[in-house]
Amino acid sequence: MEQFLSQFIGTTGFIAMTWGQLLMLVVSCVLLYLGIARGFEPLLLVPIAFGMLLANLPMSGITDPPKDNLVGGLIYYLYQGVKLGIYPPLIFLGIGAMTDFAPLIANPWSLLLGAAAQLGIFIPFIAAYYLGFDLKSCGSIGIIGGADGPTAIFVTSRLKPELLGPIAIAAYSYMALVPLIQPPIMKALTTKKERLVRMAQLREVSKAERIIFPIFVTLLIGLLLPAAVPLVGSLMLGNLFRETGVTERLSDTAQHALINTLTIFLGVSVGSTASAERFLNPQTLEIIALGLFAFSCGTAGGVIFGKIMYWVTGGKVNPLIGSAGVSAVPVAARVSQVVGSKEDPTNFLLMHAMGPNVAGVIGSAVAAGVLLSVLN
Amino acid sequence: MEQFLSQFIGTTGFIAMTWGQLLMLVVSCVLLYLGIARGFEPLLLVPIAFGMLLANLPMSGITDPPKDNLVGGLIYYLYQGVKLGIYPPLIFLGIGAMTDFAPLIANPWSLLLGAAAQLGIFIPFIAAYYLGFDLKSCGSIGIIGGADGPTAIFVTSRLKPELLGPIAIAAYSYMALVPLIQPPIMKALTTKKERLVRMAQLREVSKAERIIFPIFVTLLIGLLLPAAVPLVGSLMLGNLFRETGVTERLSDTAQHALINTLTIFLGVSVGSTASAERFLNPQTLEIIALGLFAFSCGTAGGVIFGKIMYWVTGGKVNPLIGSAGVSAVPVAARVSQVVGSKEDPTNFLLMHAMGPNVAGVIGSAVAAGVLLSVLN
Amino acid sequence: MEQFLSQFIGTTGFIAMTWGQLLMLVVSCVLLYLGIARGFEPLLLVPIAFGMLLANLPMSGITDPPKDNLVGGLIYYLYQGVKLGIYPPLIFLGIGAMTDFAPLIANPWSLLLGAAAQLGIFIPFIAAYYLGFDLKSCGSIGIIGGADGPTAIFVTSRLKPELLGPIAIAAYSYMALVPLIQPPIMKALTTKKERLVRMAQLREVSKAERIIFPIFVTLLIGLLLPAAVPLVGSLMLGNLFRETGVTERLSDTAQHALINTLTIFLGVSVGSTASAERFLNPQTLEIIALGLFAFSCGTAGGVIFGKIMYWVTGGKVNPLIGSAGVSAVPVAARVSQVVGSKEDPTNFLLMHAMGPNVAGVIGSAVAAGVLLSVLN
Amino acid sequence: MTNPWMIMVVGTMTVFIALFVMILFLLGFPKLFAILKRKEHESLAPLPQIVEVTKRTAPSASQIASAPSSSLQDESLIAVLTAAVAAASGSSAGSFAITNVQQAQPEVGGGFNTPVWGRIERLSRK
Amino acid sequence: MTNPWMIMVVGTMTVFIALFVMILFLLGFPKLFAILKRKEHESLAPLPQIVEVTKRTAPSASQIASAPSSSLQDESLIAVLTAAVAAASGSSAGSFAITNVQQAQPEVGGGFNTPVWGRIERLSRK
Amino acid sequence: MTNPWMIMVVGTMTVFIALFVMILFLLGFPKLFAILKRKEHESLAPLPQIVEVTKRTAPSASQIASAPSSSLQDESLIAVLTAAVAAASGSSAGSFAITNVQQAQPEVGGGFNTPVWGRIERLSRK
Ligand code: NA
Ligand code: NA
Ligand code: NA
Repeated sequence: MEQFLSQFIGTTGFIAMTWGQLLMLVVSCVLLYLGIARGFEPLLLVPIAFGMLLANLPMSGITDPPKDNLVGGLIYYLYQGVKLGIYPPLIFLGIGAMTDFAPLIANPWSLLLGAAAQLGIFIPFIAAYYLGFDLKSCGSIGIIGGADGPTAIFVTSRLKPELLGPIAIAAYSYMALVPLIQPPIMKALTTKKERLVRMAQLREVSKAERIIFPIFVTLLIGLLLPAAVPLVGSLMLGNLFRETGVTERLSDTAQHALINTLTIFLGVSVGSTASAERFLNPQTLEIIALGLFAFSCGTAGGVIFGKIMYWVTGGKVNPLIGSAGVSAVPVAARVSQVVGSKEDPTNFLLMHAMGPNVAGVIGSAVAAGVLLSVLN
Repeated sequence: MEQFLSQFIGTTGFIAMTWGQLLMLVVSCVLLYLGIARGFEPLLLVPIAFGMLLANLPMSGITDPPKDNLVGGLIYYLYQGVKLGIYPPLIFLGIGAMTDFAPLIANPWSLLLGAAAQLGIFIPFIAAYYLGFDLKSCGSIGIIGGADGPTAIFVTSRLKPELLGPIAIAAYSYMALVPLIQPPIMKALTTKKERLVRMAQLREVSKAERIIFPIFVTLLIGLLLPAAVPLVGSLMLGNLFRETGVTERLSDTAQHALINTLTIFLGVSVGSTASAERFLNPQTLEIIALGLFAFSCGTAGGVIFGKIMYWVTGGKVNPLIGSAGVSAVPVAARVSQVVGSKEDPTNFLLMHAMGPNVAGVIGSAVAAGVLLSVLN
Repeated sequence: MEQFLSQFIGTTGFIAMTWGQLLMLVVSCVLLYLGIARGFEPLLLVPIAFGMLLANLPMSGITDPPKDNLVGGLIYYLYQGVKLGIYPPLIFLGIGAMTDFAPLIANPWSLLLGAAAQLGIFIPFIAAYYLGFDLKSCGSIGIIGGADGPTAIFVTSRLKPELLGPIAIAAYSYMALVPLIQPPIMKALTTKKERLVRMAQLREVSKAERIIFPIFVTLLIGLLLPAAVPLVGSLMLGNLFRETGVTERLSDTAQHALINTLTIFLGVSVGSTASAERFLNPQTLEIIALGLFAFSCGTAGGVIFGKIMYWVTGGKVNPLIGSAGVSAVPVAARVSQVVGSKEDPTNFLLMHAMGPNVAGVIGSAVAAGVLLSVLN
Repeated sequence: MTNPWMIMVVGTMTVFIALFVMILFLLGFPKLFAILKRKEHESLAPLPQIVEVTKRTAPSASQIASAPSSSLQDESLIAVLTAAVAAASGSSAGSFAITNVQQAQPEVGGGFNTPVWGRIERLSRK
Repeated sequence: MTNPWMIMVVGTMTVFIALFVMILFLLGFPKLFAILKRKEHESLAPLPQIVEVTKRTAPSASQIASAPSSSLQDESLIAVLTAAVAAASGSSAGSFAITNVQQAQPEVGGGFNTPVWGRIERLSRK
Repeated sequence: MTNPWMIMVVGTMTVFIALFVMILFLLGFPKLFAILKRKEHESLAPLPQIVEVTKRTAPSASQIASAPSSSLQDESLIAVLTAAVAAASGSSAGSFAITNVQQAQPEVGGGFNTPVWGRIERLSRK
């Protein structure tokens, strides 16, 4: 009986657990807390944190690959959709079906703000290089600054899958923290006069323009930067479903059943890559720090370019909308609104900030294409 | 810098693009126009055309198979569901859940019209043979006359996957063109007296009959023609979900989330097979011409058999409902109604035409089974 | 022509059909009748029976694996999700999103009833051993007593896939028959006085408790019994989506589109394993008998433990709620209510029975973990 | 088969034969269901009483909706499975299956009060 | 490319170039669509009559909603596919495609009464 | 383990042990949450003011709903991640992690005005 008891305890996970795994279980519980109680991007952070929790329960075999004639674990199979680059573009399909590009079509110049905010990708890329990361890791770290979950996961899964855990967690956490990260930078870089600028009302956008836009963007980006096609093409196909008026069925499924299912699968799989041995090393610390640096650079890039547009247009552009160029749709646009309304509660910047905001999604996808084509 | 610029331009798709690809991009834009602005089967034609567009953007790699330790492109993976014959039967599951077979149960003789319209498969089969196509291509071309997207794609993916692009495009385009193709043939083959026939009201169909019908059809067709089981079985399982009254959940998902998701995947994958090198050759021209011929033969077959039934029944059957036997549900049935109501605006043929219309789906699936078992 | 006709008939399934297949077709029609007309767990039994029907149509090839350069049949591919253990946990995700654990949190002691009812797994396990089954088969047979479809299928697919057909059919059929199987046992084992016990109202459960519960259960079971992680973890992740209040989108998809789609795939695949050669042998008979024995043991175990709790608490627990510990949610809980209300129509046991009822799901998953870790 | 005309003839004939057989069955549907309907009416007769029992538990009546409304044929599942398997595995085939199903019916009796598993177990012990 | 500064410059430039080209096109959108709108108005002129025909079949009008409302350009699909393929497979490329589409339009005429396939077949017989 | 009785005993015991441990924890739930609730009330005190600020931007208030309502603990994520990683990679394990989290809290202060990344970067530069 004694022998049996010791044998029984041996089959439990308690004995096999390492300190690292215990620590990771604590981290995943904290992430769950932040996702649920504090509302940090819960749709992604809850599955990611739960995947992390499952992957760090010792001996469950839930992430094991198939071996001999034993089948693999559940998350091993779910993870294939990340590894093969299937989930992120299909999630982009749903995001496209949920995105309204009209503010961008109405004010094309806001694309420049979406471009400028991509400094949040390339400056940390350089920084990571001088901290000793190899180029592929640098690309994966830089893409955090794109402030776009699926893009970050897509690029990392192709360049440096080992880093998926920390990069996804950093990306989604900082997206949730955008209301904390951006305001001080925005205030530091702008004058009160600039923050008080009121912008002209946007023109109306016709249905035909909304339909042509995704086709045209796919053609343009597809020809300029072939490596961006999976992301941009999917985003635009989803948007086309949304705008045609005759494919509502497809748009509806893309933005509900399909994106929700894949979000669960993606979140759990990505979270599961954050096993103790992979996650708990000094690199992760650096990645988390660089991720925050990336968001700050992106914000600064957008705001500074916003100031340039302020000067060029003779004060018609409020530089606060520049920070929305980091994407993190729609949180970053709301931050522009909040910061602007602190100076003047009757100034509504939200719609003007949506232009750079969605431009940032396209900008990051283009930057992702550059990184993939150059580093792969 | 000069060197860099030339290098940069070299990585864009502009240089790599062939005239064929440019042409295909134009074709895909035209198809998008027809799908969106003209409402040509947009649920399929929009994804197909977009898949075509994506596949013809040079160097995007979105249709590339995996190579060495590089993963494949998105559409390569989506395409596996076509290649393995998974999407079409599952789409049929959804179609079955959306189809009401009551008009057929109420008037079983309309099955003969659904059978006669399959001449639209077998006559073009012969025609293709004498134009020099090999037998498998003939089968794939003939199946266009089935006027049933999933059936055509299923058969072609098993007999001649190289032809998927033109055959799917032809099938869906002509299905959208049915209101143009059929009326002149219908009028040419019928007399005014025939077109004025009013048909007796259909009897009511009990719930039990609706439930037994799909089980019975599966058994019968399954035993007569085993190769038709994937298509007929799936169609009937979907219909069973619809009719039991206790599996609404399954019926609902089959006709929404499931069919919409797979329609997107199927459309994009099938469209992607229409690459310039495959699509732009004289065969495609012949296939498109033969497809139109097929639809015309099917219409004529149905109408002529309708005339036979008119004679046999002493004028109780309006031959105009015969053309609905080509399937193309429910457009072909509407055409019968429209043509009939031109002679007599108070004559309602729609419900009577729905019988041959859904019979045509079964008929094509049976014909598909014959072609698969004989040619594979 | 004569030769042709004989050749034609040779390609039909009529000739190839064995008596076994004919018998299986009859059985599948009976199962369809029971599922549809009698409402026996129709959501599972209809797909299972239809899968059985399709698999027993001779020569359809719908369950054939790929061979040379021929692709496999539809159900072969759908079956991979069973074989690789993917469907059952994901179905549990949906079940978790549909389950309210509050009655269990309010009355934790009901977990003991859920534990006691697992005798329905281990006693038939022994019985099967002495009937000559090998240990893996014994485990698969015992798990029928868990009264939990996905658990039974998950365990059997890993221990003894050959038995999937009879075990799934037995599990789902007896779950539907619970209102017939349990009452006589419940009455035989309890006195009238016991059946008349009224239980104190349950306390309210706060939102925080509902959120912590799934996380805590995953950690506890995950550490105690790693092999139960795929089932328990998925169940609890689904429940977490339900309770957070910020992941409604994910909960909604998990309990509709996702679970419905996978239920169709699972049902058809599992049904297809019931081919004549596999299903029609004396073992199946024994399995069906043992399955009924298992349900009876589980019921008895729960009721007897309920009696113990009745004695220990001095008559505060109505032993009738013990039978709900077999799971078979929510049918078994309803049976407790019905049997109780026969003695006293004003006694409402339903909510009290829901505690052991959902505890039974956790208990079976734990038992499944034991069997998998010990026998695999 | 490599002659296209042959394929055409076979194909067209198969379609017509298959759909014609379907017609024959469908023409029989109305009569078949008229008979079934009559039978159903008869077998449904004893139901009301049980429904009444369920109704008395008024407050949760809606929740108990899935309880079986008639127990007369509820054993048929087990009976049929048993019979089918017995038929196939035993030496005497076909006819035994059907006989047994018929045999099982009269034994049923009270439904709720006659445990089904008693009989099944007896069969398996054999 | 292994120089990180080079990558940064290329990357930033590419993003700006791509998005700037997009701006140029988008700035042209309002004018482009103003022209398209005018054209649309013209081409829509003959429609009402056909709509009326459909309306006369009043009771099932809603069900017939998907019937095409204009037949003037409905042949464009076949014309374009034909042209595209012809262009690519024939010796004379590019320009032929576009010419042919233009050529096809006037031939159309009555829409409903002029079978499209006649022309297509003629082309394929060539 | 190949002795079926042994498996039965182990299995039954495991189920009972697992579910019994669960009971013990669940019995502690009401007390645990009573404590948590009190704490929550305290930490929620400063909230109203910030909510008011948000409310003043009236027209788009509903759209800004997802803005964080309290900044007091918003840095906890970074703090915990940092601590966890530092704990594991540094030589001094376990205890350091927890100490550090405690250490981080008082530094927070103004929330919106004290950039979190300052501290993080300092840590990573080390
Ligand atoms: Na971005
Ligand atoms: Na057809
Ligand atoms: Na159970």
